[in-house]
Amino acid sequence: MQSSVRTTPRPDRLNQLGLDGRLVFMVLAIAGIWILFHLFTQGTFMSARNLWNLSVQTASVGVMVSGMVLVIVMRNIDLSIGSILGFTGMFMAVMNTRFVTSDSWWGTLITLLLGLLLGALVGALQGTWIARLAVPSFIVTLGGLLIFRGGAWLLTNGQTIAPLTESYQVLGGGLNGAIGGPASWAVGLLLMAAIVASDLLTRRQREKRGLPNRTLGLQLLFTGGSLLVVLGFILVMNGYPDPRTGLPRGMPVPVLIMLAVTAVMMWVVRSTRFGRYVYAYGGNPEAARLAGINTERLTIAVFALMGTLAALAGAIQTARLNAGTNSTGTLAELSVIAAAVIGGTSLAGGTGSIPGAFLGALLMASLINGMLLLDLSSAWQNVVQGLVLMLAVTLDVIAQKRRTR
Amino acid sequence: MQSSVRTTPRPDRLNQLGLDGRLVFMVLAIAGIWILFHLFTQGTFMSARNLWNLSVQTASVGVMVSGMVLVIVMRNIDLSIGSILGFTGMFMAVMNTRFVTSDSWWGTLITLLLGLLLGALVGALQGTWIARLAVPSFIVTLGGLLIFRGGAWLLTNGQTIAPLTESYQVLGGGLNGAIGGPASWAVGLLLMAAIVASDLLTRRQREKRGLPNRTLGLQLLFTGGSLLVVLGFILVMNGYPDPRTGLPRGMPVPVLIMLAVTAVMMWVVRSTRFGRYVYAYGGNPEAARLAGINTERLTIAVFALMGTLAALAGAIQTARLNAGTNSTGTLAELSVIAAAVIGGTSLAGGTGSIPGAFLGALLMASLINGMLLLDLSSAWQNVVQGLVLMLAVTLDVIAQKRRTR
Amino acid sequence: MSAQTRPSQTTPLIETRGLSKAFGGVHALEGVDVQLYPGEVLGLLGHNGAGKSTLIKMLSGAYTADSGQVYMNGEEVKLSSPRAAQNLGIETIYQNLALADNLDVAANIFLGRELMRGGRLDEDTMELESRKVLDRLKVNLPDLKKPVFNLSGGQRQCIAISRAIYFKARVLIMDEPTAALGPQETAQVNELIGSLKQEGVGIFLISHDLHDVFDLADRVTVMKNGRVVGSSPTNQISQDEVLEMIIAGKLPVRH
Amino acid sequence: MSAQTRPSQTTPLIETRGLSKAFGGVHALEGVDVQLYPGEVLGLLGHNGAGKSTLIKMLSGAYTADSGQVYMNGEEVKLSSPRAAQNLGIETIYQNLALADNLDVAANIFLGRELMRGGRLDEDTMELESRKVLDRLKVNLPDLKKPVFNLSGGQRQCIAISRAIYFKARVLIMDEPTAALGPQETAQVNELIGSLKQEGVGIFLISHDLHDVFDLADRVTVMKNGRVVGSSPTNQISQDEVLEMIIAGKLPVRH
Amino acid sequence: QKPVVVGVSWSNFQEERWKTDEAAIKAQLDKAGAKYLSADAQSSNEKQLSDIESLITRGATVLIVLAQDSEAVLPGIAKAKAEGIPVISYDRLIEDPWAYYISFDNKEVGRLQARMILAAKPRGNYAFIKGSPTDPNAQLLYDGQLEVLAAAIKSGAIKNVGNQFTEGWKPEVAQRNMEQILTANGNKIDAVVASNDGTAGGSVAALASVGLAGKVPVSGQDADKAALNRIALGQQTGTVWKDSRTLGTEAAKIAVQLSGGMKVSAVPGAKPFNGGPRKVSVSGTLLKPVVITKANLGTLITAKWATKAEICKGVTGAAAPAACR
Ligand SMILES: Nc1ncnc2c1ncn2[C@@H]1O[C@H](COP(=O)(O)OP(=O)(O)OP(=O)(O)O)[C@@H](O)[C@H]1O
Ligand SMILES: Nc1ncnc2c1ncn2[C@@H]1O[C@H](COP(=O)(O)OP(=O)(O)OP(=O)(O)O)[C@@H](O)[C@H]1O
Ligand SMILES: O[C@@H]1[C@@H](O)[C@H](O)OC[C@H]1O
Ligand SMILES: [Mg+2]
Ligand SMILES: [Mg+2]
Repeated sequence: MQSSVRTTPRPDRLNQLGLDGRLVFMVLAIAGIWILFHLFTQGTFMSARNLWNLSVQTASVGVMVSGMVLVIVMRNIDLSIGSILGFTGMFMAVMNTRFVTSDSWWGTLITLLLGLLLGALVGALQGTWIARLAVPSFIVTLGGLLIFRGGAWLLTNGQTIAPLTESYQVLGGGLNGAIGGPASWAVGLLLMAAIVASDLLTRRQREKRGLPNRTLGLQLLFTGGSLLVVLGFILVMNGYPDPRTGLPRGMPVPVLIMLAVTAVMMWVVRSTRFGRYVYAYGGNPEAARLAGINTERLTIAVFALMGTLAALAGAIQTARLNAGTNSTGTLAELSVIAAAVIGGTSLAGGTGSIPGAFLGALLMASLINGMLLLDLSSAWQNVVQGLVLMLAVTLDVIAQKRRTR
Repeated sequence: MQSSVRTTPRPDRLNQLGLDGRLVFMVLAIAGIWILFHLFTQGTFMSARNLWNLSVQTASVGVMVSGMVLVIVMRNIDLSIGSILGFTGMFMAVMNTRFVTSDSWWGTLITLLLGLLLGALVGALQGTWIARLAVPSFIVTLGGLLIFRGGAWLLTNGQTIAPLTESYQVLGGGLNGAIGGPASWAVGLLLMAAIVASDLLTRRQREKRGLPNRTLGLQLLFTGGSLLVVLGFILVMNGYPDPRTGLPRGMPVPVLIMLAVTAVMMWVVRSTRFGRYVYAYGGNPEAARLAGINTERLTIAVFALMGTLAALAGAIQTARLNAGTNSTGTLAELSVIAAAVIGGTSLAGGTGSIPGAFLGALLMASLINGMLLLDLSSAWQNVVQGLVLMLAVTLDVIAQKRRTR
Repeated sequence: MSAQTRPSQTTPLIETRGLSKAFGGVHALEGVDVQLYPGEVLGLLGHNGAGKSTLIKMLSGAYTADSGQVYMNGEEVKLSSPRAAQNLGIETIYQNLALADNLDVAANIFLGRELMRGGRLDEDTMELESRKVLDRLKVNLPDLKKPVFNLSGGQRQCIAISRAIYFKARVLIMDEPTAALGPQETAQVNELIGSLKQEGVGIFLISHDLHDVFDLADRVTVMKNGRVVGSSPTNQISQDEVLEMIIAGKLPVRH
Repeated sequence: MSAQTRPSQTTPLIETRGLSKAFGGVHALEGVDVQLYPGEVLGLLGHNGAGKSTLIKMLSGAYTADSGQVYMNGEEVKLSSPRAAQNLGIETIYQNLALADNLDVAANIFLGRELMRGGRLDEDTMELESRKVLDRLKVNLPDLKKPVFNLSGGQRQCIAISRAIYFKARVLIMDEPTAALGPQETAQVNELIGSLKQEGVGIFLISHDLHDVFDLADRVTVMKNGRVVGSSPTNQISQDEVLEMIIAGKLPVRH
Repeated sequence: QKPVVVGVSWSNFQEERWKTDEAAIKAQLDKAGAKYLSADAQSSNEKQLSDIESLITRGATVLIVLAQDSEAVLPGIAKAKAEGIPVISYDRLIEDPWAYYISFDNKEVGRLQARMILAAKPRGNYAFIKGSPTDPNAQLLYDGQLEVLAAAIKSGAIKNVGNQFTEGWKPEVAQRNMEQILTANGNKIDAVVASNDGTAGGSVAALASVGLAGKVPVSGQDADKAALNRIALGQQTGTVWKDSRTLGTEAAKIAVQLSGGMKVSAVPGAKPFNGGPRKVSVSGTLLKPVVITKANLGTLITAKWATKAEICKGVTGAAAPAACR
């Protein structure tokens, strides 16, 4: 008995168009904030230079937030990431200045890989504790927060480690940390080709199976829109010249890393069993277990991933500061969790989206960046930031309620 | 068909004795930590003086943690309490030095009441936002964190407000902030009388209704035990003399406040509809709503209560420091949430106990207190604190699993 | 056979007119009219997803209607919240039971309407009273002081039933009350329905067991895809005809 | 009538010996012996809280036994996890359905055994296959891409059933599979049970509907308070006798 | 000529002195007709870097940087340098010749703190209430303190019986740490070297609770008003006054000059300085910090740093310092 329940086109036009209403809303919120800041700063906010800076400022949280989405979706929390960031960052700084001191790409690579490994290990350790002993992740990672913060201090007795090698600094997006104009174009064109190819492929496949496709006009709109976003991004990144040479800087390396991480994580969530299981566990841990999923291994993997991403952020931060300091990453956990929650991740588990969280990170970073451009005292900045945050999410919640009413 | 399922005495002897296994375990953990510290510090840790200090050091978190239990049980979180503490504390300091400057008990009372009112208001405001607009409490209170931290600074443009009146300082448990030996005995004896009376009453009532009672021996053990704890506490508090007079200091006022708050909150949870509804909501929000409970009002009330307790802690902190500073209370939310979780409150909502959380606060405070006596460097303090925290909770989890297996 | 077969001079205890409700694009209910008379058991039938639970959630104040009205004894009432419905004497056993898993049996039965004594919750009386009402259902429950989380499906259902019958209702809504119950427990519930009916309580009974429905109900109303197909007194229609209504969504053609 | 009435030369497909399980102080199961033969439908009956669900959760790997063994085709097996049971060909429909509410219908049906294509989840095929298996149950489900959270009780149950029958099982455990189903959907499931039986699948059927059990089962086993009261082929016992076993917990005395 | 826009990157605004620094800078810039921009890093290295970027974006023609971490701030300085924007390292040394250094030497502040306590209590048990473990200046201060006390410690005249960092420079943390040091030593603490006035306030509160306030010398720095009042009340020995108005005014003046294209070495009064850990030679102006004790509280009133009412609140009796009579 196929359905004969009457269904009308949902009042939610967006969904009908195959768009996630929440994401659209977030993009609108960010656009609104950008425009307001642009007006208030007499055009400084949306200058190529500021957007370039903004993108670098988003990188560290942007790299970690997708991991946090998985952690929270699984009804866990990771409070230790700020400390892991600091600890692994300090470790890499020490490696870079004392052990693998070669100023070459492979020197940096070795240091980076060792750092990521350390992050993965530390994360896996915490994950094992959480999964095997069933101790709340809040406690284990609170312990981790304390231990690794202490550890970051002990590594060098509190001393700041600087300077780092030129090649390592590239990771941070400093003066030499961008890939330049031509390479940026290359990346951009590649990306655009990939978008077109994948959209075509999907259409063909669905057609072959007799599944419905978007109308041609809509498809063109979509594909075109995506291409435009990429194009705009490249133009902005190339719009900011290197002050020494006057040549375009192009994409900063940390931003490339962030985008790559986000893309991979989106793919993981959408297209792999691992991603599916994370959400299933979040929706109903017992159901996941009964479905034969190895929930322990899943938890460990997610925390290991989180640790790796924290270490990656640690590499970016130390490279950006050109120094390992024992305070690096303090309170990063809060920013990252906040970005995830703003992006629609529910602390109750089961829901959360990678692009949403990415936009959440961008929103927070935009707020802070824009606020700095305004001539507000930091106390007022706090107040305004708090208000805008509450307002943005409140509007989102209200819009969402409308959509599903 | 009354049950004929075979039930054996549960392997959990504690429960059989009418004791909460989790609490017993926490008491044991704290005792273990105390003994270790006592040995390592050559007897300093358990001196009357240090325990007196420890009790005062526990007060601020101890006052807030019971409110946080209710917040978390209701599947919410309150990140703003540190800022509310700072904001209301600064407000009271300003009141005390500029407006109600009379150095008298009523001057302090007025200031305190206004401060508590402010806390309640601010909390209720956040609660209303959360309940009415269904915005996640994480976001609303993160906004509150930023706003009230900014507010605390703006109140005095960042200036430290000091000194406060003598009568106000009493709230902080300083040199004049304890009630003295005789009064302590009076409080203690009153308490002991209350324990005996309530135990007798309960027995009689249950007997009248034909409900089972503890055996007489067990009852004596229990009542006796409670009396001994009270007695010991009074003896310790009176064991620390005032350096000027050599007379016993007796109970510090902030500790009295903390104990009173804890007692009242225990009663609220056990014996009032409000408390019952908080837990019902935590167990199943939809069920609570369907049972006719006004869940919006409930949420608002819980956040108002939390705000009031944060303000109370603000009064204690400023009085103790004899100054209102703009940094007071920074990161207090973390300590309070941690204490609640260590005490068995689940972030998933629905479970949490007031005495457990109180013990959680005591455990954390004991750790820090003891490590400072050992003069550990702060990096090692972090590491040890993290490890002990993880260990204590892990053992607890394992013990609990045993009990219910 | 008409959709309305009751003597028109009696005012219905409860009556809905044109109730509609959509979730996103799904029209769960469209223009639903039902009537329930005092002392009547109305069997509400329909395929899975027909809209039965949605309908009764509107009567219990759990959902608000997109459009349409509800009348009690001829007067329009606003069922804006579960409490409002309770105050009008409407008690409901929900299909998903709606229990607070972390609370014990007695706390669940009295949830929202706790007994107080001397300014505090009267746990003892609530426990004793819970035992009494559970005994009426002859359910096997070793310990009333344990959280209901781990109880068996049938045990949980008995608690939900006890919740609703403990408080004297004028209208009792039962959404598949015996789905998880054993034969003996089911018999007890059926008996109970009979005695409540005697007391003049109006009962909505949703059930998939046509047999039971024909035993207990005075009248049946059949729904399909969010609409009422038709109603008929049980003594004027056969089980097969009802089945046809459920499946085909049409009033049976009398030969 | 003996507790064991099958020809003893056939090895049971699955057999338990002395299974026991206690929760805290509650002995949910005590020394339970049951057998299931290939192509047999075994009705598992008992009052609420008798231990039926606990027993089958042990067979599905969800719980581990305190003591006792399980044999498949005469060999002892360790059912240490749900995956282990699945690998042995045991599929289960749980009483509480065990769905991930946030996932859509297709994702739930294939949970833990997703189809892949070119290194990625093959959503399209899973959706098409889901539609097919759901159609066998004739269930009304407008949209397979919506999370199952808001579906009606019966719709959810159908998903749980589809999960279990999609993957070819040697042993199928059904814990009150039709409790929330409408008459038509129930008929479909019953038909399905018949055809699986033909294919040699052994089926545990827990149900409170004696009528259905007698229609479908070859044999019934009755439990009370965690123990097996007795077993009998359905053609050698009457419904009233079974009812007596359930209530009194004794084998009926033959006159 | 293009307008002068001075961007100031503050490390934080938690201690009350920075408000005074800011006022002084602003006032001087107003006089010169230059524009003032600012950003507050809230004690975060990461944020300071973003702050510097945004100040540059906002069109700063010269930067004043109060470094949170003198090493981790270097990439920000490099950015400014690449854009040709001059930088002043304010209060805390930044070892980059591009930056002009103007400060009260932090190590020197530490030395002064130790000397003031050493003068009050040449022997006995010393407690050290250090600054934030994540603020490198805390370590510099401690180094300076130890340098002065090294001889006495070696000879055994002075015993270091407890030294604790103060998380976030928070007074309440200092108070708890002091309580524990007192307990651990059975009150046998003869002197407290506190690294700033906030932590001194916490230490005094702890001492007060065992009746030792006023009996044990306590140092400080910043000349916070609450601290000055404590000094007048006899509860704190002294503080190191870094007249941040002079510092601010001077920095603002130099900023305007640098913005006009002046070389760092050409700044009037510039002296080479290479006293940093890396011994990098930079041009700079070093101002003299002033030790304030009960004896010279009056200078602060004359200097209009604080009013008599603020300093002398609640001060009565014979012990009252001259400034309050
Ligand atoms: N909250 C909701 N959001 C979205 N759709 C819903 C919601 N509640 C119900 N529906 C849909 O509305 C329709 C009617 O559901 P309802 O629960 O009323 O059915 P029912 O007749 O009670 O079915 P069953 O016999 O299976 O219990 C179904 O298609 C269901 O999926
Ligand atoms: N996880 C558990 N913890 C504690 N007690 C449990 C647990 N699971 C089941 N029980 C208890 O064990 C007994 C058997 O429960 P079980 O669910 O097996 O009954 P059942 O026969 O399936 O009942 P129903 O017909 O109501 O589904 C009941 O008394 C139940 O309360
Ligand atoms: O002036 C002090 C400053 O030098 C230090 O870095 O931070 C704390 C302040 O009190
Ligand atoms: Mg239903
Ligand atoms: Mg069951």
